[in-house]
Parts: sequence; structure tokens; C-alpha cells
Amino acid sequence: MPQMNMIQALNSAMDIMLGRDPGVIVIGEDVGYFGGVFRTTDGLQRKYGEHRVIDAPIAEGGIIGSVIGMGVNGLRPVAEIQFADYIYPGFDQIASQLAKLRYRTAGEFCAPVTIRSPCGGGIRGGQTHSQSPEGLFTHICGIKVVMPSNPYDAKGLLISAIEDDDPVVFFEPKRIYNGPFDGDPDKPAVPWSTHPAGEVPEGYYSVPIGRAEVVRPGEDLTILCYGTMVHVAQAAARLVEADAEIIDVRTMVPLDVATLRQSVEKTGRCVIVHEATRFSGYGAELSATIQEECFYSLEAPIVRVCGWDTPYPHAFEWQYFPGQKRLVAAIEQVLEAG
Amino acid sequence: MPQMNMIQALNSAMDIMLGRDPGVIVIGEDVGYFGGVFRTTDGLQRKYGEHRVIDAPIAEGGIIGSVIGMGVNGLRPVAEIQFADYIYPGFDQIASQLAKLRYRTAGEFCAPVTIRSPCGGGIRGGQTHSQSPEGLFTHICGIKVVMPSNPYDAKGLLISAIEDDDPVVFFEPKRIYNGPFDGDPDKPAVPWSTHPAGEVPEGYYSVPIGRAEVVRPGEDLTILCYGTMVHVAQAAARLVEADAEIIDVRTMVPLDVATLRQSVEKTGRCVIVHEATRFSGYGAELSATIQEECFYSLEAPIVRVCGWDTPYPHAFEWQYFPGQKRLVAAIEQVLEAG
Amino acid sequence: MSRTPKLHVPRAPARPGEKPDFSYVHLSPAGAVERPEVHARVRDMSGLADALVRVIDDDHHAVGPWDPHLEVHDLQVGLRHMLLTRAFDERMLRMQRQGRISFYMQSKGEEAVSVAAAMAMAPTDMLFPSYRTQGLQIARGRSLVDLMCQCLSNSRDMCKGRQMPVMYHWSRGNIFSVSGNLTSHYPQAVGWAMAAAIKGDDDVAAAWIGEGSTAEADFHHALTFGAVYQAPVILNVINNQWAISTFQGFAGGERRSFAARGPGYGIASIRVDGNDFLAVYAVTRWAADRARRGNGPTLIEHVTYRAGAHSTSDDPSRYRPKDEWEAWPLGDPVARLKQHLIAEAGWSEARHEALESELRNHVDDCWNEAITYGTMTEGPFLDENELFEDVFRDMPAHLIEQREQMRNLQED
Amino acid sequence: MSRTPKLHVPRAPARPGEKPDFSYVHLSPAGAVERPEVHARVRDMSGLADALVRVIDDDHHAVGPWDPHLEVHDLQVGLRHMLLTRAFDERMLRMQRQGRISFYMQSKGEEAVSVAAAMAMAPTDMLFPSYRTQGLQIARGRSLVDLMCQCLSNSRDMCKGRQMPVMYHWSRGNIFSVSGNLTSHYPQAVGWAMAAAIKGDDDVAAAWIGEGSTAEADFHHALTFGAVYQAPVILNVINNQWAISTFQGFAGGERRSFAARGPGYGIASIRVDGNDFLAVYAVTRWAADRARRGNGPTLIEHVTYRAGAHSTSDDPSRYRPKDEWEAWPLGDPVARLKQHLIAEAGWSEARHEALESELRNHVDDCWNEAITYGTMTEGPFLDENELFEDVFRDMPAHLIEQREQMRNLQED
Ligand SMILES: Cc1ncc(C[n+]2csc(CCOP(=O)(O)OP(=O)(O)O)c2C)c(N)n1
Ligand SMILES: Cc1ncc(C[n+]2csc(CCOP(=O)(O)OP(=O)(O)O)c2C)c(N)n1
Ligand SMILES: [Mg+2]
Ligand SMILES: [Mg+2]
Repeated sequence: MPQMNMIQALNSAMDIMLGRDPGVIVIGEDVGYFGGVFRTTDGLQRKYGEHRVIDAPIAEGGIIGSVIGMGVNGLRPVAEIQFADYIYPGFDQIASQLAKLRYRTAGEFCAPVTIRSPCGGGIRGGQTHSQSPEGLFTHICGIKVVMPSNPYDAKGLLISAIEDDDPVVFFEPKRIYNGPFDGDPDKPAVPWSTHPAGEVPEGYYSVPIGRAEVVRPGEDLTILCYGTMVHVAQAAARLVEADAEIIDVRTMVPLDVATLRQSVEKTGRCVIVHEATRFSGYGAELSATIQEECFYSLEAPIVRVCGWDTPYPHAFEWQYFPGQKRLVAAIEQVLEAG
Repeated sequence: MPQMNMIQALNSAMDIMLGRDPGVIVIGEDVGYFGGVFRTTDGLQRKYGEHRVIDAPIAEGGIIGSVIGMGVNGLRPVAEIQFADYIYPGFDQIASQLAKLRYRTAGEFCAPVTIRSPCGGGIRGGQTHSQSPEGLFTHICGIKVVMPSNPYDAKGLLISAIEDDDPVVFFEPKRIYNGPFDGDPDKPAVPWSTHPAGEVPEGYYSVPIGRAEVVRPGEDLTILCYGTMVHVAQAAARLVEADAEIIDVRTMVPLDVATLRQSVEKTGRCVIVHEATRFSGYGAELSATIQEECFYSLEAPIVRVCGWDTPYPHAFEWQYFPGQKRLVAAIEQVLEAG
Repeated sequence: MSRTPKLHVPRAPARPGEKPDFSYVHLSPAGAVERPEVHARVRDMSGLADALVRVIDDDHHAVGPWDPHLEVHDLQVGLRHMLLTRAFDERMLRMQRQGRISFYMQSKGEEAVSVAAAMAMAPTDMLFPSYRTQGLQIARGRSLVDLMCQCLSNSRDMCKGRQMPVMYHWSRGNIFSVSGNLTSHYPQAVGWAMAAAIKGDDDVAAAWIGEGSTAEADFHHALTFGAVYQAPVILNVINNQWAISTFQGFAGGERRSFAARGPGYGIASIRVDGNDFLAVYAVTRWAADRARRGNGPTLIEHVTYRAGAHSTSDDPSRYRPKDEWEAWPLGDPVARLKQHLIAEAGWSEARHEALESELRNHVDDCWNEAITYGTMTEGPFLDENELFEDVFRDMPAHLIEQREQMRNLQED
Repeated sequence: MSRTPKLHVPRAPARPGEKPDFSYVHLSPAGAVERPEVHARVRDMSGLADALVRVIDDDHHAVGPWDPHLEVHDLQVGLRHMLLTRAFDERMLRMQRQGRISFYMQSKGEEAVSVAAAMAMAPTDMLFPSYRTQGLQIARGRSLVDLMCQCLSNSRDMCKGRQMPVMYHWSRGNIFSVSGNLTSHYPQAVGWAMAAAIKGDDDVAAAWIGEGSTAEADFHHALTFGAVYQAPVILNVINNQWAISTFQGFAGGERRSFAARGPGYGIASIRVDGNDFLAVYAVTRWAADRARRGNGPTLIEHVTYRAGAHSTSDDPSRYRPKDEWEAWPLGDPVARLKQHLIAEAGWSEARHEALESELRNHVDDCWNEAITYGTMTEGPFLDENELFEDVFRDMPAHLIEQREQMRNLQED
């Protein structure tokens, strides 16, 4: 099977969908001639033409506003927001329009739009190239929110997102574009070709939206994570004595509660980890849900390990990043408790 | 003591601050000559002039962008966003700029801006005049988030917000502008003059940001609420056998964890109620926090009673609104559990 | 902070108790403005953004190069649509005052803007309405019963009770959904038009906003994207002088017309007498032809006056002279088309009155039918379980569960 | 979807491998553009938005009504600032390539835009910079060591390690903070200026963005608020032809100049040769005087060329001809001022070279000092506990607790 990194896998997903469906178009800042600042759309304009893979003015609100109109007119646009930190100028179009169009028209209008955006830190990007704003979008009813943790899922989920008749906000953890990252910045970079999920079929396939994945089965505690943190969690699990079950949430909305419940009912202990800031982050929803669903199974308080509640600082990203050490400490705390 | 409804109390807060501090200005759509669509700024332009109480173009992003600049230039602007549902065009200026300016300049620049905005439903306003987006703002580091539940607090907290050197987003539950509302739309409207918190001193006083208030002490369970829901919770508490402790959270950020902890450690049971949609709402943070802080005291799962995870529907607002019936059911569930 | 403030703050020309003053409205005589070819270059028509295209002159005759030379029949149809719009508005306003509907927004004084535009466009062109363009619906033949059912949130409400009154949509009639969020549909219309161009379709999109709404970000997004991709779209600004309580100066109208925003983007832009049915028709047709030929977008400012309150929640006597409308120099669009028909096409006061009463009866009949599908207080009602539908195409687990919770509670 | 697409998609005039083509750049001869009085009405100067104000002619002489008649001393200071800016950029670029700093953005080819503007304004005027206007800092006398320490995130970093390189701020020097969010400072500058006017101060604000950034919503917000309140602000657009990989046509530059956006709002607007130090100085001074007199905002488009890569993360050879800068019709601002000084003020190649090497040495000295305050790899380092400061003025409980958590972990 071919080896792809996450960028190639995402590129392949768009390539396949542009090929299969003439209604699919790709639009964003620098995505056309140049192929995107992360090269995710490399070669697509050459292959499908400048009417299908379109460079856009630097106006995130305009991009999202216009792709909604395109969606209403029968296309399936894939919009790239260059960095998740720059999605806010489009927030109103997402929250007030994209998310609510089907509802307010009782299903008469909808816009099957996918918004892709690289998120997360660990690339010395400072506070405007490192954010993980997924939590905000999960509070808006009417959009699906997805974040893959590996090339295989990235391609399969992006194809599902493009095919979905509902709008999908698709976050790509840029720290793992080129290889899995276990949270240790001093180790040499690992390419995806060394990872089983770097094996990505050339052709069409999809990974369903709405399903979490147990990436490591275990008995002693459950670690809920997604994106880059899936790899950090795996590394941390190797450092502790315990037999951790690691779940890659993958789809923040809709959330696969059943898989989470099953796990925590078994383990009775739960650590939630994400790179986004903690206060009112998505981890709060996970914690509240687990608490509601598994109260009688819980043997210890659920612990959240998250980015500190500050902007992402350029110089202190490794103090900020919820790395192995913090995760190990949390795991030990949860195991010792109760 | 004079009786004020919430609009008068808010008006009085601005009046006093405009009078005390020549740096205070008020700006927003229709706030000047007209005095605001809810009349909250009534009379202020006449009193302080059109340079201090300023009608603005209909551009929430422009209003917030410009008040940041005013704040940097030494003023203390109070911006009104006509409905909380229309705050999103200003989301980028709030999340990326207002919230982060002090941090990114290591304290060299800041903008002591207050953003007031009426929120919440129950006024047949449909999905664009009923939202409670406070949860979103609580996930953004660097802004304080406040929602009063009565005239006394409204005035005292707004004065604190205007005096605060940090930016404050100040949500006003419009359903209770004119009187407390216990969730029963069929009952005749009750004016604030019948309520102790409708007694509002004429002059300057403040209510500190960052402190929750126990509005009803009790032993059997804790109800966490804010805004309109404080009154619904009080009504629901009267309908059940139990002795509920009701806490008005008042300040979403910073959260008064100590007061919450103390209560739940005592009661061992907790119901969280807000009008905003449930998924990833502020209630999730409250639930996660309580779970972390009071795990060993909890005798039953924490239950959230919230707006359903849909847009606010015009015709079904009373099915949507988390009213007494739902709250009573949740209280009973929590009391029976465990 | 003791020095004299230098901030310029726009002032309304007249406030309650003062004499109406429309001296700021720049007028051109009927027939005076040139009509460029539809494929003319933008730079060769910059005057159009400041002039005022008018066709009906003071003697009620159609004059000048913008006269669309419509058939009498079409003029009568236009008049009928405008009268029906007004009759509908009047009825709904009354119903709101009686508490039968929760809210309403009338378009009184602005009927020509939407009716003439809808008639000038092709039926497959997509319209992105604002909340004050019910004339688009009526001119496209929408049943009044449907509109009324929406305002009643009753069992036949197209929005299934999810929207406030007047937030109509009509996919079969190619009319998009009215949004409560000002200007949000402007870039959406441009995107729709871009998609038409991508697909190679001939369809044109058109959108309407008020002059106050031009200050929103989406105005700029729409103009930028429209200009960059030369999208086949008509961007209409209805300058009715007021945005709730703030007069048009607060959106920047003190210095330049709203049409004048367009040429700076390289967009063809026209300022038109919005109360002149013929002028609105001609200008819209010109813009639609231009777009269809691939000559790109047009920005049209319709100069008109909001004769009524902003909405049923508003009381304009608090912020403007009560008699402003009477002083409005461009008159009433209905009266002007009527006079034109009398002057040129054998129309008469008697026929006019007969038509008015026919339409009023029609509106009454529609209302009586609409309420058989339910009112706010009497059934048939919508199924409240519908509250959970259409958030997503397929209902996810958490919504199924919440619906269940609601049902259980109802049963208690 | 089988029909021919009709969407207009702008095309860069030349891509890698093609011959540079700047025929689209509209030029005016030096001295050819009229200079209105500073209090002139906007409508009487609309030509300025399409013309190109230039002062230095092909023979290096200053000509025409916009000649600011600067003292030789001031010209030499300007040259020095530009050369220092370039030397600083070169050094920092090199340091980034060597991994000493994480990132850098140079302003090569655009030095006149910021240096001349800063010199034309009063020291109490507030500047809202973009990431490519380091010339503002240098012209206002900022110590290079301070700038370098910021890029190094070291113990003297004014941002305390919280920002990527080049995101400077300088409150004492009246320079606002560079934001990573394009255009966000534009309405902030207008608000700052509104506050000055409210307070009755005489200060003017000025802000800079790239031409690509004009598409953002905040451009429209700034122009609207600036026009409505006649704020004393200068809104600068640096049209350096490229926005990362997209040429200026994607921001709407194919049809009209960026200065042309202004007159439609009623804003005085000027297009200026951004590589002509004298022209930028003159135009900025004119705009600042205008603002200070209460005549409102000015929009200035500086026509220039981004000679280097967008940033150290960028490789322009993938999207534009390698030799584009050589073909750029407006030349190099440094060379042009130098030639002017040689032609008119006794400057010489020898003095120029001496100055260059003096400045290079100065930059070296500054660097050597800066690294004594720490580098990315060697101390002194910032205190990492600082990470929790300045989120709020006073640290709230949850941050105190998180700081405690971090400390405990470090101690393990
Ligand atoms: C984004 C947003 N901000 C504010 C409002 C509140 N609002 C509703 S209508 C209106 C005035 C609009 O005026 P204008 O655009 O001139 O349209 P008109 O009512 O005159 O037709 C305002 C401020 C809104 N609906 N949406
Ligand atoms: C809101 C936002 N969107 C996107 C970006 C990413 N970005 C950084 S610079 C840039 C290009 C800006 O081009 P221009 O405004 O012409 O300035 P120049 O780089 O040419 O000086 C882009 C797209 C950003 N920083 N902020
Ligand atoms: Mg209006
Ligand atoms: Mg540029």
C-alpha cells in the first residue's frame, strides 16, 4: 500500500473528490497556483483548472460567505482557512449562517460545505499560528466537527466530510502533517512512513464521521484524546505501569458517546487530554458527558490535561504543550485516586 | 431606596460612570439619540453629549475594533451590541485582539473595554434574537464574562466592569429586563419593584466581578445557575420537597470555584441550568469543575438542564426553554439517584 | 480631556418637532441621466453612481433613455403587485396589533424596489431578499396564504415555526431565505453567482440590503468577491434614509452616495429613484443583462423612504418628524405608477379603486384560509417534535435523546 | 456542469519561467500630479486615487508640486534609516537561516514606505504597524537591540517570549503592537483617532496593511468609521504586488487601484510611488496636516514591490519569475534616494559605502549585545512563570493554580 503523510493523504482525498464529483470545488488563500502554504492542494489546480481550485482574496468571512452561496447553488465547496487562528473573521458566517440554514428553512436550503483548517501548536508559530479552536465550534448546533490524528483517517474522514450533506469543520493538527509526534520535541522527527496509519490506499474510501476509535485497548484507565494528542497519549501510556485504553475521539460532533461510555464503564478512570485551552474547552464537554454516563463506574475524578488558559506563547511552547510529563502525572494521579 | 428595573439600573450605572470619569464613552447601534432599542441608554446622549454617547454604523466588528483603539488611547468605552446574536461579526476583534492585547504586549498595551449585550430568549425573538452565547466567550483567555440576574447586581457589576482594566463581556438577560421571570409565560408579568433586588441605590456602588452569590441556602442539593435561570431555579425549588441551595454564578470568568465547591461538598448533589444550548455550553465547564473539585462528595451524577441543542425556535420557545418542569424533573432525578 | 471635542458626529437633518429637511438628497430630473450600453466599461460610467436615474417625469410621462418601454399589461401587473404588497402589509400590521402574529415588518413606500426588480429578472435568477422585500415574493407569484402561514408559525409554516414572521424562503420560486443577520446573504449571493459561472449557467443572482447594512463586513466581502471573479450578481442597496433610529449619514451617506462605493472596486454602479417603478425596472434589467453577458456585477442604490416604522417593535415618532414622508421628494411609488398609467395608458381612479378593493378582498380571503391552518393560539399546531428536525440531515443520537426527554416531560 | 465555465479568475501577469510583465502598473511622470490644498474637498481630488504621485524624476531631481523641499540633513537621515532597515533585515534573515531565530520577515524594497512616513509624522502621532514596517521603528529611533531581543524571545524581549519574531510594539515610541491577524489594527487605529478627537487632542493615527489585506472586513470597518466620524487617521495600503503567492489582482487590483476604494466613502485618497522617498514623505505630511486640521482621514496606496520572499517560510520562486524585481518599473527606494542625494546634495558613492559599512557594523554590535541577553538555546532565559502573567491584569485563581501545576511538574 502506498505511504502517505497527512498532507498527501488530504491532497489525495480532494483529488479523488474533485475527480468523482464535478460539483466539488476547492477555494482558499494561496490554494490554487501555489498549492497552499502547507502544500495540501499541490497540483490540484493544474489538474482540475482554475475554476475548480480557486485562489481567494484574503477574507475568511468572504470565503465562507461565498461558499455557502455555492453550496446553495449545488456545489460541494471545500474551503481552506490558512490557519485555524484566522477562522474568526468567518465566525459569523459559520455560526449564524452555515450552521443554521437547514434548520431555519426547514430543510429547503442547505450548504454542504467543508471547511478545512490547520490547527494546533508545537511549530513555534506563536499565538496566531497555534490555536486549537475546535471547542468553540462544538457549541454551535448544526455543524459537524472533525479532527483526524493520522493520514489514513485524514483521507477517509475528509472524503466523508465532502460527501456529507451537512457542513463540516475539519481541523488538521499541523504538528503531525509530516509525521506522528509523541510530544518530545528533542527526538528526531519521525515520518509517517514508519507508522501503520501512514499506509493509505490510493483510491476512494471513507472513514465514517461520528465514530471514535479505540487505538489502544486497555483495562486500567481510559484516555480520551484526538489529533496530535493521540500520539502523546500513546507515548505516555508506554511510560506508565498501567494498562491504558486510548480512544481517538476523531469526531467532536457528533460524539460517539457509546464507545466512550463502554470504555469508562470498564476502566472506571478517565483522563481527557487536548491541546486547546482548558477552561470551557471541549474536554469540559467530554468530562461532563462521562460523568453523566458513567457516574457509578467512576473510581476517581476525571482529570483534564490541556493547554494552559493563556494564549499560546512562542518561547514557552513546550511548557505550554500538554506533553508526556503532564499526561503521565495525570495518569498516575487518576490511578492512585479513589 | 429607589426601585429600578434592570434597564434603569444599567442606565444608572452608565450615567454614574459617564459622570465620574470623562474617559468613559458609550457607543453602539441606536444608543445615542434614540437611547437604544431597549432604552438602556435613554437620556445619556442628551446629558453627556454626542461625543460621549455615540450612535454607530451597523458593523459590530467595526464597533469592537474601534473601541479597542479608543481603549488604547486612554478611554474606557462601553460598547453595546444590540443583540448577543449579532456579536459574531465582532468575534475576531474580541477573541484575537481584545482578549490578547495585554498578553502579547506583556502588559504595555491594554484596552479596558466593556461590551454589553442583551441575550437570551423567551421573548418570541426566534433564532436571531434569543441566543445565549456566553459559553463561547468563556473559552477565550483574557476576557471576563459576566451575566447579572437582577437590577442590583446589574448596576453594581456593570460599574465594576467599566472600572475593570481588563475587557469584560457583559451579557444582559433581556427576558428579565422588566421583571423577574420564573419560567411560566402564562403568569402575569411581575415588575422588579416587587423584588428586593429591585431596590437599587441611586448612587455609586459596585458588585465585585469574580464572586458567585448563594441566593438561597439549602442542604439537599446545589443548583448552579445565572441570569434568567436564577428565578426559574427559585420557582422550581419551591415546587420540590427538597431544600435546595441556589447559587447565582454571576461571573462566568473568573469563576468563583470556592463558593461552588463549598456548596456541593455540603449537598453532594448538583444540578446545572442554563438557557444556552447544552453541548459544550458553559454548563460543561461547571460540571467538569464540580466533578474535579467535589468528586468524593458527589452522591449522584451532576445533571445539566439547558436549551436543547438546536437553534432557538420561534414557535416552540416554551418547549425549548429549560423551564420549571424540566428543572423539577432534574432535581428529583438528582435527589433520587445514588 | 478638557479640550474641545473634534469628533465629527453625523446629525439627522430633522428630529421630532423639527421641519423635515431633504435638501441633502441629490436629485436629477427624469430622463437626464445617460444610459450606457450594457457592455460598457465601468470607468466610462462613473457618473451613474452619483446621478439619479428617473424615468417618470413630473407630468407622469416616461422620458429619457432609461424608459423601458413596457407594455401596458406589464405596467398594470406591476401596479397590481405593488398594491397587493401594500394591502398585505396593512393586513399583517393590523393582525400584529391585534396580537394574532408576534411581529411584522412592512415595506410601505418601498414597494417599487422589489416588485419592479423581480419583474425585470428571469424566473430562474436567484433572489436573496432582505426582510423588507416582500414585493419579491408577491411579484414572483407566491401565495399570500404561504406568507401568512409563516407569520402565524402555523401547521403550514414553511419554516416549521422556527423563524420569526417575515423570514420567508421559497426554493421553488428561487428566493433564498431571509436572514435576521444583516448583510449575511450578500456574499452568499455572490457565491451563488460564482457557482453559476463555474457551472456555465446563465443565471444571475440578486441581493437586497438596507443602506444601514452597508456598514457590515459582508458588504465589503460581497463587493470584493463580486469584482474579483466578475460574478453575475446584482447587489442592491435600498437607501430608505433610516436604519431604525439612525439616519443614513451613520452608514456614511453624508459624504457620498451608497452607489459610489462600487466604482472603487471596479463595479458598475447606479443610483436610481427607488420610487419610480420604470426606473427600477430599467436599471435592474440593464444590470441583469450585463451580468448574463459576462460583464460582471452591478451595485444599485435605490433611493427611497421607509414610510412606516422599522418594525412593529419600533416607534419612529421618537426619532424623526412625524410628517417626514409627506415631505419626501420622490413621493409614493404606488401613486406615481398609478398617475403614469392614468396619464399614458387609460388607467383611472375608478379602476384603481376597484383593483384596490379586489386585492383587499383577496387578502381577506387568504387570511381566512391561512388561519384554518392554525394560529398562535388555535390549532392545528405544528408538531413540536419538529423542533429537533433539520439541525442535521439525519438526527444524531444526542438530539434523539433530547427529543425523548422532551416527550417524557410532556407526558408527565 | 458540462457547460463552459464563465467565472473570471485573475491571472498573475507572469509566473515562474515567464518574462516579468508590469505593463498593468499605471504610472504618472514625476511632478505630473497636482497637489490640492490640505483642506480641499474630497470630491475635488478624485484623480489622485488613480494617478501616481512621484517627486524624483528619471534624472534624480525632485520636481513638481509634491516636492517636500526637505533639508539635506533630513534626506540623509532618511537614507540612513532606510539603509539601517535593510542592514537589519539582512542580518536577521541570515540569523534565521542559521537557526538563531525561528522566523523573520524582511521589508526589502519597501523601506521608503515606512521610513518616510514615520519622518513625516509628529512623534506623538500613533503608528499602527504591519509586520513589514520595521522602518517605522527604526525611523523613530528604536534601539535595534530591542528589536533583536524580541526576535530572540530572550530575557529582554519586550513581548516576554509570547510572540513570534517581528511582532514588536513600543508604547513609549507611540508604536502599537504588530498583530498576526491581518488588518485587525485598521479599525483600532481609527478608534484611536476617534478617541483623540473626542479628547480634543491634536494627535493623528496611521496604520499600514498590505494590498492583500484590503480584502479583510476590517478594511471596510476602518474606512466606514473613518469617514463617518472624520477621524484624524491615515490609512496606508502597501501594494507590493504580492500577498504570499497571490498577486494583487486577487484583492481586486485588476480593475481599480486600492486608493480608488477611498473616494466612494468620501475619503481623500492618494496613490503614491512607494519607492520614492520624497513622494511618500510629501503625501504623508499632507495627509497628517489634513487630519490634524480636522479634515478627516486619508487613504494612501503605496505602489511598491516585495523584493524578497514573503517570510522565511516562503519560497517565491514557486510562484513568480525570479527576476521580477529587476523589471520593477519603480526601482529600489534606497538607490533612488541615494541617486537623488548624489544629484542634488553632494552625496557620493564613497560616502554611501562608508555609511553602509558603518551601519553594518552597528547592526553587528547590536546583535552581539542582544545575544548577551540570551538566545533560543542559551541563557539568560525568560522566567517561564511569566507565561501566566498578563492574561489579566491580576492573575485569577485558575491561572495561579495552573502555574502551580507547572512548577510542580518542573520540580519532578
Ligand atoms: C448583524 C446585525 N446587527 C444588528 C441587527 C439589528 N438590526 C435589525 S434591522 C437594523 C437596521 C437596518 O437598517 P437598514 O439596513 O437601513 O435596513 P432598513 O431597516 O432600513 O430596511 C438593525 C440594526 C441585525 N439584525 N443584524
Ligand atoms: C486574518 C488572516 N488571514 C490570513 C493570514 C495569513 N497571511 C499572513 S500574511 C498573508 C499575505 C498578506 O499579504 P499583503 O496584505 O499583501 O501583505 P504583504 O505580505 O505583501 O506585505 C497571509 C494570507 C493572516 N495572517 N491573517
Ligand atoms: Mg434603511
Ligand atoms: Mg502585498
